[in-house]
Amino acid sequence: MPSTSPVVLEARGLGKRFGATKALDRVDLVLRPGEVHALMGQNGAGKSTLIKLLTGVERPDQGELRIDGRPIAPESPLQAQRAGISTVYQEVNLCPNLSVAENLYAGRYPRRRLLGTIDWALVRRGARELLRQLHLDIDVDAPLGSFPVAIQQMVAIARALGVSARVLILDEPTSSLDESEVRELFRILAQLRERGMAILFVTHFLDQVYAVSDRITVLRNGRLVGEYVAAELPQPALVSAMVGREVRLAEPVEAAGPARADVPLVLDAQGLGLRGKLHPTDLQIHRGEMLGLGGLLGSGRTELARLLFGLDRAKQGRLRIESEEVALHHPADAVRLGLAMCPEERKTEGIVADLSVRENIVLALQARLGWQRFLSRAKQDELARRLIEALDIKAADIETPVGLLSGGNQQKVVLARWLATDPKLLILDEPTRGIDIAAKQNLMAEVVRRAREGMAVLFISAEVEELARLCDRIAVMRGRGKAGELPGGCGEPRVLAMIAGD
Amino acid sequence: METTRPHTSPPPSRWERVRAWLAWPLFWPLLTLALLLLGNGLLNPGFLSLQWRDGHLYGNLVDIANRAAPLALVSLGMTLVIAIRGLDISVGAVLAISATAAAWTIGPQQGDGLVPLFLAIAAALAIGALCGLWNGVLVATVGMQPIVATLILMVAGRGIAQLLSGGQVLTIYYPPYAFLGKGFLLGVPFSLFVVACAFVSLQGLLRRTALGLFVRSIGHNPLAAHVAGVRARAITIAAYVTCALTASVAGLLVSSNVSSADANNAGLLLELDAILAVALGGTALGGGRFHLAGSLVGALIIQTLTTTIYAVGVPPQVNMVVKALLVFAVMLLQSPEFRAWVRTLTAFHGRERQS
Amino acid sequence: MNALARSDTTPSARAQGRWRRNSAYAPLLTTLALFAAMVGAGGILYDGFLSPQVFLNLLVDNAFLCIVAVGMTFVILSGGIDLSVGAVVAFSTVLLAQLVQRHGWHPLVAIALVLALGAGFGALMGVLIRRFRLQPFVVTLAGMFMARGLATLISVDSIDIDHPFMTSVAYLRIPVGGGNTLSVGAVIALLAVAAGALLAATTRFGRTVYAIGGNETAARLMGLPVDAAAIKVYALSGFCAALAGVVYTFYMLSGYSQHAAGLELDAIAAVVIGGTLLSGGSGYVAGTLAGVLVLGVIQTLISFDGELSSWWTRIAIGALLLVFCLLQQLFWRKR
Amino acid sequence: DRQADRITVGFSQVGAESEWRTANTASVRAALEAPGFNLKFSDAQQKQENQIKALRSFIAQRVDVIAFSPVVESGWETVLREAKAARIPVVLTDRAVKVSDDSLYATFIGSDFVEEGRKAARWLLQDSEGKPGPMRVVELQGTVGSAPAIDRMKGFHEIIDADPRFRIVRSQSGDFTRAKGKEVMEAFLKAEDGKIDVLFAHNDDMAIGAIQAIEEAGLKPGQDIRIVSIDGVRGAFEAMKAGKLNATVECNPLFGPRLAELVRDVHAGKPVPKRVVVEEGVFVASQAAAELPKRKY
Ligand SMILES: Nc1ncnc2c1ncn2[C@@H]1O[C@H](COP(=O)(O)OP(=O)(O)OP(=O)(O)O)[C@@H](O)[C@H]1O
Ligand SMILES: Nc1ncnc2c1ncn2[C@@H]1O[C@H](COP(=O)(O)OP(=O)(O)OP(=O)(O)O)[C@@H](O)[C@H]1O
Ligand SMILES: [Mg+2]
Ligand SMILES: [Mg+2]
Repeated sequence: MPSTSPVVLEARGLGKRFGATKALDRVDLVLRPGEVHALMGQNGAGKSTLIKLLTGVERPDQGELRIDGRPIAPESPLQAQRAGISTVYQEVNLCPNLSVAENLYAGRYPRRRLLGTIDWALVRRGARELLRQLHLDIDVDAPLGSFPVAIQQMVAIARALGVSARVLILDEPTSSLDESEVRELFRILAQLRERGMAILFVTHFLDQVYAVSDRITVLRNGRLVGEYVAAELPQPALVSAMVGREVRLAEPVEAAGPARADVPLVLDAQGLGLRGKLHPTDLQIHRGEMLGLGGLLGSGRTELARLLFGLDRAKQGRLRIESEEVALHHPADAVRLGLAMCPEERKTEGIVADLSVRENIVLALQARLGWQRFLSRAKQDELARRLIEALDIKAADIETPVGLLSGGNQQKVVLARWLATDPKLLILDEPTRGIDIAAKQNLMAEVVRRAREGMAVLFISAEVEELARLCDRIAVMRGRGKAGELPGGCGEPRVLAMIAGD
Repeated sequence: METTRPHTSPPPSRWERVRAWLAWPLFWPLLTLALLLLGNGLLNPGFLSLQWRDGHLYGNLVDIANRAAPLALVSLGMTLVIAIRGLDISVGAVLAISATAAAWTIGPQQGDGLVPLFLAIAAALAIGALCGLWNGVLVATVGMQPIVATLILMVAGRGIAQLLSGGQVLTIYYPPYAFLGKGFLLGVPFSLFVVACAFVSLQGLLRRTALGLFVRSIGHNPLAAHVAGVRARAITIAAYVTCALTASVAGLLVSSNVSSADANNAGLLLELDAILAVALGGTALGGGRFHLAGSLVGALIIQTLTTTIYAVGVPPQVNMVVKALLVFAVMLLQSPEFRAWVRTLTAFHGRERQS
Repeated sequence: MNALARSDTTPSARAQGRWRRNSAYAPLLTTLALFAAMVGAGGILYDGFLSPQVFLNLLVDNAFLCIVAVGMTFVILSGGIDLSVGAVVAFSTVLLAQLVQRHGWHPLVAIALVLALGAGFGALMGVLIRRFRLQPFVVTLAGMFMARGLATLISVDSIDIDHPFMTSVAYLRIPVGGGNTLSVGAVIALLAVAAGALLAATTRFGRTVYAIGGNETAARLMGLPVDAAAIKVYALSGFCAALAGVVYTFYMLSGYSQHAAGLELDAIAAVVIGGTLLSGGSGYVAGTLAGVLVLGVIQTLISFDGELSSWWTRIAIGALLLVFCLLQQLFWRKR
Repeated sequence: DRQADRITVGFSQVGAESEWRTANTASVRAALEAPGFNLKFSDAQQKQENQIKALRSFIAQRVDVIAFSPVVESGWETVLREAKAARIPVVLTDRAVKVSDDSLYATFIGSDFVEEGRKAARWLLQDSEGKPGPMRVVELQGTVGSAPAIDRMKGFHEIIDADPRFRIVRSQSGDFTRAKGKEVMEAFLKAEDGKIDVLFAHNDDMAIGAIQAIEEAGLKPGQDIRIVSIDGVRGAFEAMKAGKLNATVECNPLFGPRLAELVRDVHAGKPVPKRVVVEEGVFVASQAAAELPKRKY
């Protein structure tokens, strides 16, 4: 790809091997000032690994890095930062115990001239300023961990923007964000591009790629497929470059159709609520039904899901599972009744990073069976293998610790864990976060297939299009209570209108 | 707990086989123990000899194993507690309480009947279980930090034991009781059977049931385990109860061995030794990854250190320094980073010599 | 329209269960309130308990504990632990006494050496912990054996100090009004708390310590000097222990290898009671002072009682700790 | 009123680390809880800091007399000066303290640890009269650095080192406990291959533990290995009665009544001797049977 513009960051022949996995195999990457460069590839293609090599988190086995033509070998993120590379890593990697303001300024605090101590007033002011750029108005003194992932992600982005860098790297910055925030982010990226910054950007949303990027580098199985000019690469060609074969994205799975009234209820919540978190809410889900739950950030979707699963204890209302009145004190109670929940915070509430893929997959089923009824190793292996295949999880083998999997594949493992329990009701809180397009289709197809077999699904998603397409019925949350319900297939605009509250 | 034995995959090249051994979690602790014993044998030729005397084995090795038994037991329990991200510093006090309770139950009697023996064992175990329950509830239900929760029993426990004993060293004159701590079965100290029994049953519980998986999931990520429906609270309490039970069995062994219960001194500083044993055995003190067998080896290493110091004739004022140096050496030997560092050092020197 | 700008949420209302307690100053305030309650109870129960000097004696008698606990706070905030502090205190007293009494050094020179050795010893343990990825518990436990062992090697029996400089500092009483006084050690302890609080709250090092305790990987990815800070933490703790040793020497006017036995546990307890999480990343140095005072007041209540037998003394200490921790837990939960 | 006539005594005990100590506490408490006294008792859990805190609280409570058994000899200067400034007389029990100014305490009642070591050695010399050397002696020391351990060792060596027949082949700390005493003795027996003639233990508990180790090694304590220890607790008399222990040097903890007298005198301002020695003897195996029923601790 001939190009005359100067090069800021250049990687040549980068390779990285983790044990038996060749995560990256002689990959080249060129970033130019004033360009947004998208890095694309399926889950486990090596995108995050490449970024870790660029920023000194990991050392490459082979290849070289240059900034402005000078070779560099960053040994730590600190060195990379000094060399002018500012990064948002895939997992929200900030300190939950520190305040938002501190997270924004850690490592580059403004000091008071007199004593050399940190000037907290300036930190706070600067933090508010930075967040205002992203139209985020939150208490900057509250610990970061008290905010949902979406906000943490925004803070991470704000931190990266706050560094006056020459290269900005964003690894799946938009996975937890909803449309308006994405738009906000892109507006800022455009400004930075104008100022001549080089931006590397990873996402699994194709429309986002075309919305901002100038160039696209595609990786597949750790190898470089090619570098393209975005405008010259049609979407189907991009997808086949990523997947490695012709794929048609034309036929996404569709809703199973509205539930008939004679189908029994799996779950029936009457006035379920918890003061300060959720107003009393009614919700019914039928057998085999896919119920979507829409709403803005902070509208209370996660809160509702947590109450239904016994993660928080409801203070008001009644809950019936299969017409039996129940009181859930503990997720174990819910699991025993055949409920399952894929939580929104994968890293803290989902995976157990140090346990193997197999153990993560059998964990919930085993918890449901109790400690005496131990699944034999053969059964565990069989179960894990089956789900790994069904969900197309990319792992070296079933004994690999889940923490070593790529982000998307970790997400799939959490889903596999709950599918393994064969639940009556599966609650999915943003299940497709960080999953590539092909895998997403695959995954939702599996969920829909299970729904057709009788499993009820409560599906929370920030993607309204997905909700409108896949669900039999959509409930919309607003202001920590239910705003209303819409039938499936009513179309995206109506859902959006109800979410917005007009 | 995954003591993944070195398995030989289809084409087992020699180097691969060595690598598999090196990756075996018990390899370094065992090597350390072997080196210590070997060093002792060189310094003191009689050290490793075993004799058959009065119908049982006799020698330093037997002493080490027998002396290590209480520590080994407690380390097993401590391993569990540490595996679920806890810590129990009350084990020494629990040991003292149980020992005193047993001695108190027996009282001044001297007969030969077995009833007092069983009563004493029952009393010790019951009070041990109670202590464990107390700790477990404070940690899991009340939500105190483990070190403070168990500090309470650590401080008050010896007081309770002394209350039972009236501040006396309770001497036990009843012969059957002595069998627990100094009897021999098949020529081997009975206490070793007790340890083996505890190890096998715990290992069985953790390997043959789902408890091992639950324990590790709680240790690595308690929140995720909770969401997955693991009953973390019950398991946490059970771990503390188990730990206290091992301490009370250790209390039986210790008091039986010297035929007396010393409320003030029995099990003093045991908590530190137990945690050290657990750490030397390769268990991560942050929770999750644990090795029961490693903890046994760790206890043996510590006892070997102590016995070495006595056998070599180190003056008492130097004891501590020698122990410290040995512990440092043992830890460094087990650290992969240290070994890598030594390798780079030697490689560097090798290169220098060549040029 | 922006979703977040208009979202109608109350901050940090999400229940994270017990696993993540994002409290700010609540633990500190509860601790102080409970401390006041305990003092009040003592005043009702025992004559002479409420005299200001009794309160000041809490500082005078626990000065060394307070200093050690300040260092320990940093270690625990960074997610580590330091078991060697009690032994380092003992070692410092012995070395200082030996140098001054038996080798005729000037106390100030000896003190400087002792402080440097303490910091160096801590730094060495820090290097072992970080460089070779050893567990802090084990390294500092071995460090504890080492420091006590060295102390015993220097002198088995206790060494009395009668150097005029040492005795005059030891007897010096700083009047604080109303005929009440503080010792030099107590003043040093207060200064240490103030310095520690400033260090933790307003310096890059202090904030890095919090970040490491919160999430070490994240701290590293943010480009913070994680290893250097962690080593400094142990050096600081060693320094504090040596300083406490110096204060202890003034307090006792003697050096003895068995001094400050079990002090590490008291320090850890003080830190934790003061509201710092043992898992790291959350807590305040000021809380540690409160923790020290609480432990001191328990001890004082017991000595004022004068009715308890030896074993009831232990049980009573345990019970008071329990009551205190239960109440603390109750208030934290309530919030 | 009567309360005013009573002498308030603050007594700070070291702890409850041994039977000896418990007996001592019981004796003191019994004597000072008698009419005419008002006792404030405080247990220091073997920590000097705690003891100093206790003394300070006694001063704050304005007791009439302070009595205490110091954990260690040194480190008392400051707090004793405070007591003196508050005009509270101090009586030391059990152990002496090193202070620059003798007037900081009124009197000291208790044993002489060095003398106890000497007594043990003298008994050994006496018992070995006519026996040819060399005799191999092992020593079980108390807790490293503790005053009794240091002094008893000093006294014992003072006498023994002068006699060329005796050779101390091993000396190790047994922490004053039975369990450690047994463990260390086990190691001694193996390291010396049983060739040990005499055991000197710094207290009875270690000797009792060691006796078990000797028996388990197939030897006869009291005959194959002669044993002398210090304290004279009940267990030692039982062992002597069974012929397993040869002698014990008494260290008498029952000085409560004598202490009460001293306290009364000190409070009344009467002159008292600076040093009051407690009556102590050496008991040998042949006396044990007769002596055992009389032992109070
Ligand atoms: N530390 C590690 N040890 C072992 N394998 C690793 C490690 N880090 C990454 N891998 C493996 O390298 C491969 C590439 O992972 P990477 O995280 O770069 O994928 P990715 O393209 O970012 O995927 P995703 O879109 O899911 O985030 C994966 O197969 C992963 O399992
Ligand atoms: N702007 C905000 N300021 C402060 N806290 C917020 C904000 N938005 C959300 N939160 C926190 O998040 C919680 C709401 O959770 P969340 O945002 O996950 O709701 P939701 O409806 O499930 O949305 P989503 O699933 O899209 O994240 C609230 O309890 C609140 O603590
Ligand atoms: Mg990735
Ligand atoms: Mg949510």
